[in-house]
Amino acid sequence: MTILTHNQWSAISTRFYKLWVVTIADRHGWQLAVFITGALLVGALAMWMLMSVPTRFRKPIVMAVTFLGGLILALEFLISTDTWHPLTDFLPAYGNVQMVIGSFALLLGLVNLFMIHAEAVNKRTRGWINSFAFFVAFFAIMIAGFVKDYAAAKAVSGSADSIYTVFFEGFLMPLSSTMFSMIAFYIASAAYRAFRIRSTESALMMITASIIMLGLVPAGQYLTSGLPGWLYWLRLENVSYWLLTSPNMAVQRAMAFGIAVGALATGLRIWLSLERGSFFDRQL
Amino acid sequence: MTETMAGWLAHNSTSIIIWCAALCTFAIYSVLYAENRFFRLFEHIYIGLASGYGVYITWSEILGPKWWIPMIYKGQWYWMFAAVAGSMFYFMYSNRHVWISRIIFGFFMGVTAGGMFRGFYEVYFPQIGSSMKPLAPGGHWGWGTVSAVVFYALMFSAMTYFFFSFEHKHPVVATTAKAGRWFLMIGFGAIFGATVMGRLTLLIGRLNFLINTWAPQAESDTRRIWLALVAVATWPRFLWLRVSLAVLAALLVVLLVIYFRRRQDLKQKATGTQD
Amino acid sequence: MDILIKLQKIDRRVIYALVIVVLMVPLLLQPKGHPKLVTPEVHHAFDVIDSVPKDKMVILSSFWGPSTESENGPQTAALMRHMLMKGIRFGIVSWDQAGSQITYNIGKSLEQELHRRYGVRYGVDWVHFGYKLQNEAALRGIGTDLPTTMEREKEGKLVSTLPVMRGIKDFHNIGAVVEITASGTLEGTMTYTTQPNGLKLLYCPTAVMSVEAYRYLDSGQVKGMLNSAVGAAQYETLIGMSNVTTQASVTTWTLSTAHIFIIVLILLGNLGYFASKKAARRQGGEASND
Amino acid sequence: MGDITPYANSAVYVVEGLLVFFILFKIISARRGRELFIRRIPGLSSLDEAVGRATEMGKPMLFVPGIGGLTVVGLQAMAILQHVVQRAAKFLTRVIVPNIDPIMFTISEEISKEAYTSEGVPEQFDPEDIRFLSSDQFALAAGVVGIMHRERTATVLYFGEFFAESLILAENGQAVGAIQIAGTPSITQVPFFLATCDYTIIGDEYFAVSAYLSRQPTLLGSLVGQDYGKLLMMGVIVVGAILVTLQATLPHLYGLAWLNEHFLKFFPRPPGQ
Repeated sequence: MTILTHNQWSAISTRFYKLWVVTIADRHGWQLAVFITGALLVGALAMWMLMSVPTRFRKPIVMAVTFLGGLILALEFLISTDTWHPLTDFLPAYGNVQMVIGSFALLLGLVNLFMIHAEAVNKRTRGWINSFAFFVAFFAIMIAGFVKDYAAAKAVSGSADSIYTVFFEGFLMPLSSTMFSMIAFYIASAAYRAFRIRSTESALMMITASIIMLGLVPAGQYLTSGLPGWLYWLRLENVSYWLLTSPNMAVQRAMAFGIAVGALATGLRIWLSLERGSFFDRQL
Repeated sequence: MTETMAGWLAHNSTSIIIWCAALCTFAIYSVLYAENRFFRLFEHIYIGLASGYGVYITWSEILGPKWWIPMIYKGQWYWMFAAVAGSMFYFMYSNRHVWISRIIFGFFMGVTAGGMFRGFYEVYFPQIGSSMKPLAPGGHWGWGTVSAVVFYALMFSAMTYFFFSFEHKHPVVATTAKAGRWFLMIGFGAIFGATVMGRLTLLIGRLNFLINTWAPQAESDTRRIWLALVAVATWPRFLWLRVSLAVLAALLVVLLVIYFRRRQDLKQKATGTQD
Repeated sequence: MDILIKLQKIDRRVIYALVIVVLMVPLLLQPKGHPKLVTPEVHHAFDVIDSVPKDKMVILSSFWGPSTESENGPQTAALMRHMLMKGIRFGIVSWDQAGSQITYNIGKSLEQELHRRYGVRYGVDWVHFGYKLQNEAALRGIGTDLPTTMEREKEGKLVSTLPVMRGIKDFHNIGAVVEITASGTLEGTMTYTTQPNGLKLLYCPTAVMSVEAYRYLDSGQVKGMLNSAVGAAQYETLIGMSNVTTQASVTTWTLSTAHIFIIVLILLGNLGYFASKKAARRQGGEASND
Repeated sequence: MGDITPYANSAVYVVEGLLVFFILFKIISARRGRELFIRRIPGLSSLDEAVGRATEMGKPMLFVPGIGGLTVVGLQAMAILQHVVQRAAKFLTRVIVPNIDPIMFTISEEISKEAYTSEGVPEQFDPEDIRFLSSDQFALAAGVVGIMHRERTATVLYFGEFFAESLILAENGQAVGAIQIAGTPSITQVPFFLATCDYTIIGDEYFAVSAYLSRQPTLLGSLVGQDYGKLLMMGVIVVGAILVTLQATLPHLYGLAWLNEHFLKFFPRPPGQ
């Protein structure tokens, strides 16, 4: 079941390709500057036109762009040819464009972080020292990174590299892994003060959890290593492996089929902008 | 001058890193005892470092090589349109034109949603396929049949639990759904055990650093500092250093006495007015 | 019985202190070598990497960051060490900003350690593609056209100019894809990188993500798995490090004590809970017949 | 792994086509006003019991709408909040709602105000009960724990997206002696709620509860469509299982090869099976 054979596809795409090459040939020197400012002007014009679009056309535009964004990946899969077709060749470039545009969103999170901390520093509210420390840390590692890469003098970039490494391995890595490791303390205190076996359900869950926890570590294997040969299947590591690969696998797959259909439903609702209703209208 | 600094930094950077890492670990764990300024300060340093590092790495490994270099050095001028599209994100902050940011957010959400068709095929068709387990593998009925029956019983009862559009009145459906919730507990028990193991591994990683990396480093450093102190205290060569240190110490003591005396007066005046 | 009830009211800081003390004992003792047990999925992972031919490359697709370094770090190091020792070419791409620096440091320190015996060099035996923003088309691009998708490596040179990339164009030259992650990114890699091109996929998750992967091992979509640091320790046993003490092996020994400690805590907590409920019922009983 | 065709085959058009048809057909018919049936989740009755207990004891309730912020799951938590606040307003019981997202904060404030006004007691609504604590995960947890201990809340409800901080909340909720009901689609947090709360609504049940309460057409239609989708997948598996068993026991059966070519081949099975 094929719509267009491979050479028909390539015939069409080569014609487009020639047209494309002429318009986007590389420019250098002053020509480059002209083309870049030209592109900037065209972009600014587009933004201005977008701003003056009447409200009743806004929702259709957002719906159309959302739909088109997904169309390329959907068609790339749904159009079936025996060998290959240009949409697949287009994906690496499509990925690069998404990567670049997406990276510009990095400063989004920073804008309100800067607003909050700048306000704290200006108004000297309680704990403004912390906001000041935020700025120092922010610019210190950024400047060390850039100086490390772009400094001319070997010694300057060498010492910047050492400072950058101290900031990264001495502060950023330990802070983030320590922050995340705190949850182990909360689990321990919850284990003693909050995990209650109140019903058969929680009993079943706790027994399974204990077997699997013991089955993965040497202590568990040692506990049941005394069992004679023919009882090997009662050894903790084997019971834990069976639990994980048989009942747990079946149950995870049951939940997965629910998530699979759920993901398809959510994807459809987003792709076709079907999310409507009292709360969603206000936000999306 | 920078050569000596670069040399010293390069030489000592490992011990500096270990000491800073230990300091950060103690600062964050101090919140376990009680909320304190030390923790609050290092938390903000963490957020600052993470964001600053994000800007540096995004430029040096994406925007630089994939946008700036092709646009400026290779003459591909059309990359400027990517910057224009990227600027649409920031309309989120304007109250009149916030809808323009929804265009670019919509585009990225659409791209993710567009992949659902291939996603369903590549991930779940093999799952459906491998769920078709023969009741008599290899043509003979035996242990294979038992494990296949166990598999089907568990999977179908767990799936029945998640049906919402018809009532669970019929006894067969109701008991299957009840059994389904019990079998789900095995799955959640596995997740519980695995999560406990994962979180403990992270904590063990930090404690291992403190005990097996920082402690020996601290030990050798204190021994070196101790030897230096003994040298300063006893060697004749450092006489002038000993004298200046003594003077400094005396000055410090005097300042401290004055400081505490004044704090005492302030406290008296405050309590005095209250009575 | 009333001790258990009184014990219910312990301050949580006492428990925190107990956790530190219990975990410090095995860490101070530093038990030598690796535990013996190796689970089947780690064996399969080892066989897949070991059988990658000379003309193919292995892609390490790393999604993790510094917060799960104690779980994903040992996995990355064990795999890199095995491939550097066996002379299997590999490239690592990091979809996490800070993860890009950590994985680069792991690679560099291993390169220094193994350079004398195996003559491994950056750009010839292994390459780090640097940080890339995660998106569907880029994941697909790994299979369809690796050099265009990756374009430049971490140190800024064009990827196509490196000797390690000679003859590497698309999925025909990729021996295996290894996903090292701390979040739910497996479906994306399967959808875009490995399933469409029929590539072998190995999975190195954090422990919490490992539970849902058994259904992919059953269906063959994932060929092998290293479950957190315990899986990394088992892999290190397979590459001949069983009598060396590494972070992964120390973690596995310490987890033994830690797991028993947590299970004891749960039991004690529940005994106290039932004791206080029975005591309350007895008081209720006495109050009703007074 | 069968022949690797990286593109859609006829089985994809049939199966995915049917799934998309079920979901879209049900959503559109729900929006055209057709009444769709969603069964009452058992968790809902334990939720109403918990609300009743707080009104008996005359102590305030705490509703934590998750820390996922402004997402589809977070917005559905608002539908559940509306149900809880309407019942609480009837008996003048306070409902404290700590938020992590400023927009969610404004929505929960509007919902609470509407509930009290519809009960005819607008002056009873205390704006202090709806609070924006912080946008940081653990700072919010610390704030909520403070409220629990100060207000001695009788009932604590957790609905929405939760991550690692769920442990701190549930532990302190139990220390205060409150009844705790939780509902979250995040599968990795469900075990910890199961171990600490009185009743837990699991995974997709969360969407069923918010659909049942909000009667929101897109949500109702999507859920019913998904049920049909799951039934279809169960059917395909059962048919496949029968065929595979026949293949193993009676390989020369007439028509088996044709069925394999037109059905089984599209669902790749591992070589051993």
